[in-house]
Amino acid sequence: MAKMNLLQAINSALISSMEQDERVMVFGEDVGHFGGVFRATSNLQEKFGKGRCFNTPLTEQGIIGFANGLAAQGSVPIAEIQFGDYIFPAFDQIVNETAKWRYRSGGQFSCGTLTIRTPYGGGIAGGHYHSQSPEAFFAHIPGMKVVIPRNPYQAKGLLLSSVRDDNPVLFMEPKKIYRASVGEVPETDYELLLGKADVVKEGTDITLLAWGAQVEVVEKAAMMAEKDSISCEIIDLQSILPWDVETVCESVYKTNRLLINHEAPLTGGFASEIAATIQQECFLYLEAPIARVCGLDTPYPLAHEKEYMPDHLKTYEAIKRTLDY
Amino acid sequence: MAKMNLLQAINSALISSMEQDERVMVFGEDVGHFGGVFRATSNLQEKFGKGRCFNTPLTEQGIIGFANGLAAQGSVPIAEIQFGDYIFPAFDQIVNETAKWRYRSGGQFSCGTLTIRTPYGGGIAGGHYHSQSPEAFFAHIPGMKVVIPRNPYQAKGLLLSSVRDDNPVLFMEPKKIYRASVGEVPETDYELLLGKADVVKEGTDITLLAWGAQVEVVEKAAMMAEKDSISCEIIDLQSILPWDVETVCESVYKTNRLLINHEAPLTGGFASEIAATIQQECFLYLEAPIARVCGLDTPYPLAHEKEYMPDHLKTYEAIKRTLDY
Amino acid sequence: MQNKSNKLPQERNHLSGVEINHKVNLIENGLIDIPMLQLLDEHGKETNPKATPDIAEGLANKILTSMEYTRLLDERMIGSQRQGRISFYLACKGEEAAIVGSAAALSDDDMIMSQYREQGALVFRGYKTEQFMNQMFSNQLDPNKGRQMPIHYGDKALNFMTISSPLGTQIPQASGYAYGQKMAGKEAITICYFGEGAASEGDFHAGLNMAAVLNCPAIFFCRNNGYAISTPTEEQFAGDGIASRGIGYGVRTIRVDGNDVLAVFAATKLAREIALKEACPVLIEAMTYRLAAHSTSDDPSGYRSKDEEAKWQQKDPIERFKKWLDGKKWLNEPALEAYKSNAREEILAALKKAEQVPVNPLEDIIEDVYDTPPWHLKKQLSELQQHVAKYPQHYPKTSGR
Amino acid sequence: MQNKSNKLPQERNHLSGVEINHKVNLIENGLIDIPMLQLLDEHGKETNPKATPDIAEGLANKILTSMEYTRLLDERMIGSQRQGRISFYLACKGEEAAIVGSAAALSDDDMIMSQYREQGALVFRGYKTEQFMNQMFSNQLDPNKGRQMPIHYGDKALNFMTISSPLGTQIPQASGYAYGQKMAGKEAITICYFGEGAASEGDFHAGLNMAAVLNCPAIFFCRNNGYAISTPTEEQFAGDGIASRGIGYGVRTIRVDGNDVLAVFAATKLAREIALKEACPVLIEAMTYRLAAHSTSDDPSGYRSKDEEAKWQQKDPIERFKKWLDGKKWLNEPALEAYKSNAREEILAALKKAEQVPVNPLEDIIEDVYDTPPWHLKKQLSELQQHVAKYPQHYPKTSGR
Ligand SMILES: Cc1ncc(C[n+]2csc(CCOP(=O)(O)OP(=O)(O)O)c2C)c(N)n1
Ligand SMILES: Cc1ncc(C[n+]2csc(CCOP(=O)(O)OP(=O)(O)O)c2C)c(N)n1
Ligand SMILES: [Mg+2]
Ligand SMILES: [Mg+2]
Repeated sequence: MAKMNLLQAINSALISSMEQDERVMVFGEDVGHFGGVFRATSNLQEKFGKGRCFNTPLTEQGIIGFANGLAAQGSVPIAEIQFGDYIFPAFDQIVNETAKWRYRSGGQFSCGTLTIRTPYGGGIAGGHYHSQSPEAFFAHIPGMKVVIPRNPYQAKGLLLSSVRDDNPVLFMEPKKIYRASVGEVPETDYELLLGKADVVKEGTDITLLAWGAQVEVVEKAAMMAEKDSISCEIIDLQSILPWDVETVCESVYKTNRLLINHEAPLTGGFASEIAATIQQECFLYLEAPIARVCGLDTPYPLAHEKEYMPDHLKTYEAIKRTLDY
Repeated sequence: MAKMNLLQAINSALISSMEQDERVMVFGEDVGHFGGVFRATSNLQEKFGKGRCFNTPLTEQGIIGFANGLAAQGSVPIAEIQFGDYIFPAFDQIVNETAKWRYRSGGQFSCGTLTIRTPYGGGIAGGHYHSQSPEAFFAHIPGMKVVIPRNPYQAKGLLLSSVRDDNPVLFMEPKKIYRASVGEVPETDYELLLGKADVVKEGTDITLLAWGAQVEVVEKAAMMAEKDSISCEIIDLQSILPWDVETVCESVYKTNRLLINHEAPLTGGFASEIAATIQQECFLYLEAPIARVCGLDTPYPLAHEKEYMPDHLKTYEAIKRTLDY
Repeated sequence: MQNKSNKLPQERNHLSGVEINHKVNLIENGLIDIPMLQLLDEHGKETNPKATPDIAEGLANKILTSMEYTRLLDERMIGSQRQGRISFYLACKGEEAAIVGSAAALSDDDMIMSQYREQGALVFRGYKTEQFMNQMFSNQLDPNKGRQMPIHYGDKALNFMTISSPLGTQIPQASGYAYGQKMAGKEAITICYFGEGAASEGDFHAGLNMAAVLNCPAIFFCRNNGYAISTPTEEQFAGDGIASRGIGYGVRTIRVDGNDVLAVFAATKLAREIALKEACPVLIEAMTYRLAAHSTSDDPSGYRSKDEEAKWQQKDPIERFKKWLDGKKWLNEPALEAYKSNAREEILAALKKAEQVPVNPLEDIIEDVYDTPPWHLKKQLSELQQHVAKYPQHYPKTSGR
Repeated sequence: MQNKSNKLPQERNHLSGVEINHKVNLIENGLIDIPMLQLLDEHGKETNPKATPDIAEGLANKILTSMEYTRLLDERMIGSQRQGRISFYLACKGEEAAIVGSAAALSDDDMIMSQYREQGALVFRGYKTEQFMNQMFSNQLDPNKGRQMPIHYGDKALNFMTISSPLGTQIPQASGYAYGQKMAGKEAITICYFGEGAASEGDFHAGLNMAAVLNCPAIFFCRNNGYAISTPTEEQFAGDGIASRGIGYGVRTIRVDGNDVLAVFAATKLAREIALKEACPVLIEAMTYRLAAHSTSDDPSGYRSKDEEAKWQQKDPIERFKKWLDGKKWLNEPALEAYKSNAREEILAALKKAEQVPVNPLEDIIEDVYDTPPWHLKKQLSELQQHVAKYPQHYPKTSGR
């Protein structure tokens, strides 16, 4: 075990997978010699050579197009999109190509080996274009997996699983806690199951569901609620697609209440899918409407970032409203 | 009044808006001399000249990028994307540019005059790439409006409103019924309100919600259900973003049951947003879970198109399940 | 040239190699005119016998029959679309030399990533009539499992990537595929076919530039056939075709007469050698003409004249090649006629057979979305199965199985 | 050239004008080398006095002070980012001639669509110190309402489009804007600035090609400054810079020494005239160097040498221009020093003032998403207002208002 921050955990996972499988290649804007603007790919070029870790020209559609072809060929590409906000030029390559490749060819060819890494989320004074949380766009794409870690331990284990999973995975990294989140991480190789939620804390009165950096936020809200004698169960979804309905349902059968928190705008955010499914699966168990505490339906505003964010106070208030319903 | 099919109604709206405002320009792949692959833009180049109706090179990101600039300049662009399946290369220009232009400039500049037209949906043996219903992707973009007509009368009125509305509108046309849907359409200019749902049929036992070509499908299911003495209220949402929560809530207050039908895959489809909102707003009124009858979470499969579709039988079965809950 | 600089990185200077001038001149269109390689003129005469590629009689005949077969298949399938037997078809007519000529210059290990009008390459590689039919009838014998529209072939054994409708997407993919071949130490390249219309997509730019910078052994083969559906080239680009763009990317480039098999073959052969030897991309622009409608959904009389079509009919690539073969005494007309009538029958028979074969069973609807179906797809399938069982008459293709 | 064809459409032939050759030659990189226009050498000497543009003393001094001001602003703002007063800054240092020289050749009616490193153009247009500050402090006096990171300026009155971070998106937008200007009969063009890195985006391809085909009066001005963050040009492209791509689009093109104000000014002036007169785009590639870090988040020592920086320091565009002014006896050193110390004070004072100005009131969070806020935004605002009222201490920027 070693103390690592989230970036170091990612770097460690990349090294592990490149050592273990020489088909693994890491590329993207500035990821080569420089090691990426956040330094997640530090030292990889030095260690594994320019052939396996390299800068690409500045074109996200090209990066993912290239990665798709490379994956179809049988290599194991790990492509970085410098910011989640800049993944949209690659949206066509992801929706129409990455995700449909296996299906359209009847399983003859696939992009299963592809992993796309990208930092996402706000709280860093980044304004519209360095703050977005675009997971819901990708959760509506059959064929993709979407994974989001909340701490270094998860980051390494989930990234290693994502790289080895035979499906294309979008691995979204909560950049706000890249350095702030520090924890014990095994130096050895290990994997964490994709598609499984993590019950962070057990409780009896309400289930709080979040992912990535927002898990901390709901933890803080839960602490406030405990003072009012409200016992919160906290679940980190970890995998957005496919997601772990079973774990969430089991929790809601017990707590009879559900609150979902995400940074992305409310309308059409992934909380809507969770709410729609859970009201279906747990209809007779629900004692209050499922609450969504989310970003506003606006672009991410710099000056009002604090006000925009679904913070612990908004979450706490929604917990109380749900309990009082 | 004249009998028109959906395409003719669109053509009529385009002519009307081009006659009335010379800042209006229509462009896209093959829309010029040829009049578009579906002939929605027939005769426009002849009538209004090559400057105002023209072919573009084959680049969707370019078409929308160009349209954004043209809108910001003060012209009134109506850009066509030949198939909804091919809108994704323009996704970045839409998410990051069109939709955020006004907000980021504090209202100094905007793309408010932009309308994007695109045919969408299945049922035409089009397979993965001529069948998609991508509305949910756009419903998660603050700043956009998304509008879908179900018949020629709506098509003309809603398109004229979309062109004149001072917000960017994605206008999605159900191509399956381009020619099949025929009805009386005023030859004069008229507008229909954006953001309003249309109550197609009143009923008391369950609310059926759909849009575009699927309205017909739920109508057919409703007719089957009537035979079982189930009285269905049918609502055509018409505007996906912003959507008319009020009309839907009022209906659900009365019927206590809601079923939503759309062709797009279930997970993360727009039915999830509707279900999430309605379970919140109508919690105490709901006598059964909100049902979603949607496409499967697969790419749109040619060989199994019939099986994939959320057809009237699946809808009818879901109505019964909901009533029997 | 800056990219050829051998200087150490710390001495890098992105001006090295740039000359200086002192007059305010704009460079204009036409600074360079890229000529078109023709080795066989419209009368079937060799223009420069020394440059005629070395093609043995067997190969020459295989090229000819592949072109002929492609045209026969096109004719028959257009017909069966008209009869309502298949929903859609898209013909290669007029472009057979560009496709077959280039495919013939490849090795079987080379990956082919095509746009959709390149069935001739599949024919040359040995794709069987029944394979064509199984794809076009979306039946359960098609390894692509009938999930896409007709003409979206794909065959792993023949190194022919399953076709995808969105235009241009295969271009950066080809760069990546080729990079992977190089890294894996394969003696193989990737060829990527696309139309001059698709070359307007952003993916073209990304793909060519990345291939050049990342030294990908790929051939980018543009079929400039004059139209993108109804859009003529002058509304597609204002430069000198697609070839002139190669220079901008630092990609070696050649323009060929796409109706001249010999020129196409020679250019592709050279391109392949260089791509492999120097690990670099090559761009080929084949000037040709789509003699057919864009697809069975299209009627070209709305946007071009019969006259224009007739002019290009004169340049028919098959006729031209036959004249050359004839000159070499390699053309055996009776044998060719026998081959053609045999092929016609084979096509018809295979068509009749393929249309009887059922589509994939219902379970397959959720296969291949992921490597194994996750819980939600299993749930959706089981609901669907129950539903189909309840209304078997409504889902005739899958209910009885 | 095919696009210049005057033939009737039915006689269109996409081969007309293409020459034929008979040798299998690949066109290689280096077929054309695009020279770089320099009118003022590194010692401040005119290279070709006849070609020196006609710049009056007043304009020359405005250019100089705009460059000097830009550099002062950069220095001060980098400092205040280090002090934690603003979150982010991005300097123009080294590229002042490219930006100010080109902006000076425009008319005030021309639209400027910039990438982010073109504050010099705003300075030249008359953007005030307090305007810079209000934007950078995201305060309520900024007409952009403080919604974007520092340096995302925008000013309708000065025809300067609000900057957007995603790279390359402004390129096809500029084509559309210019098309609109032409259709509206405006005597104005659009200039679009971007880096050589951004030119790798698909939007570049789409924008240039569309501008050429649709005859858009736009200047595409590429600042080739050697790097895209850490990525050197040789990992960005393999061709001859960005200029070589112009030919492929049929866009008139010129490469200039970006550290030479006179060359930049002359080229831009000519480009503007032609763009307007002939309704066509022009591509300018300015060869320059980013003397500063990419932004305050970057440390270039990780990817380039001090030596290389020092070499480019020698080509400082401001010094070079001053030598020319001096030669013309137009340089008044004491006046310049006074201007600079005055500017420094003004910047500091404006900064202090701007950082005191509050952000926009809470209501503004939902404004400008649409022309008027729809029901759901109104609802979200009212919930937010109640929430902020309940926890005022937690939202200090907006609660007290
Ligand atoms: C991204 C995308 N946009 C639009 C289309 C619709 N479309 C299909 S073929 C075609 C024209 C292609 O022309 P070209 O590339 O020249 O190929 P050709 O048909 O001439 O062989 C168009 C616009 C598509 N398939 N994909
Ligand atoms: C679409 C997109 N991808 C990535 C980024 C992140 N990014 C910001 S600046 C930059 C480098 C730009 O280089 P260049 O265009 O050469 O401009 P310069 O900084 O040299 O002026 C990158 C990669 C971005 N802003 N937008
Ligand atoms: Mg074509
Ligand atoms: Mg640069």
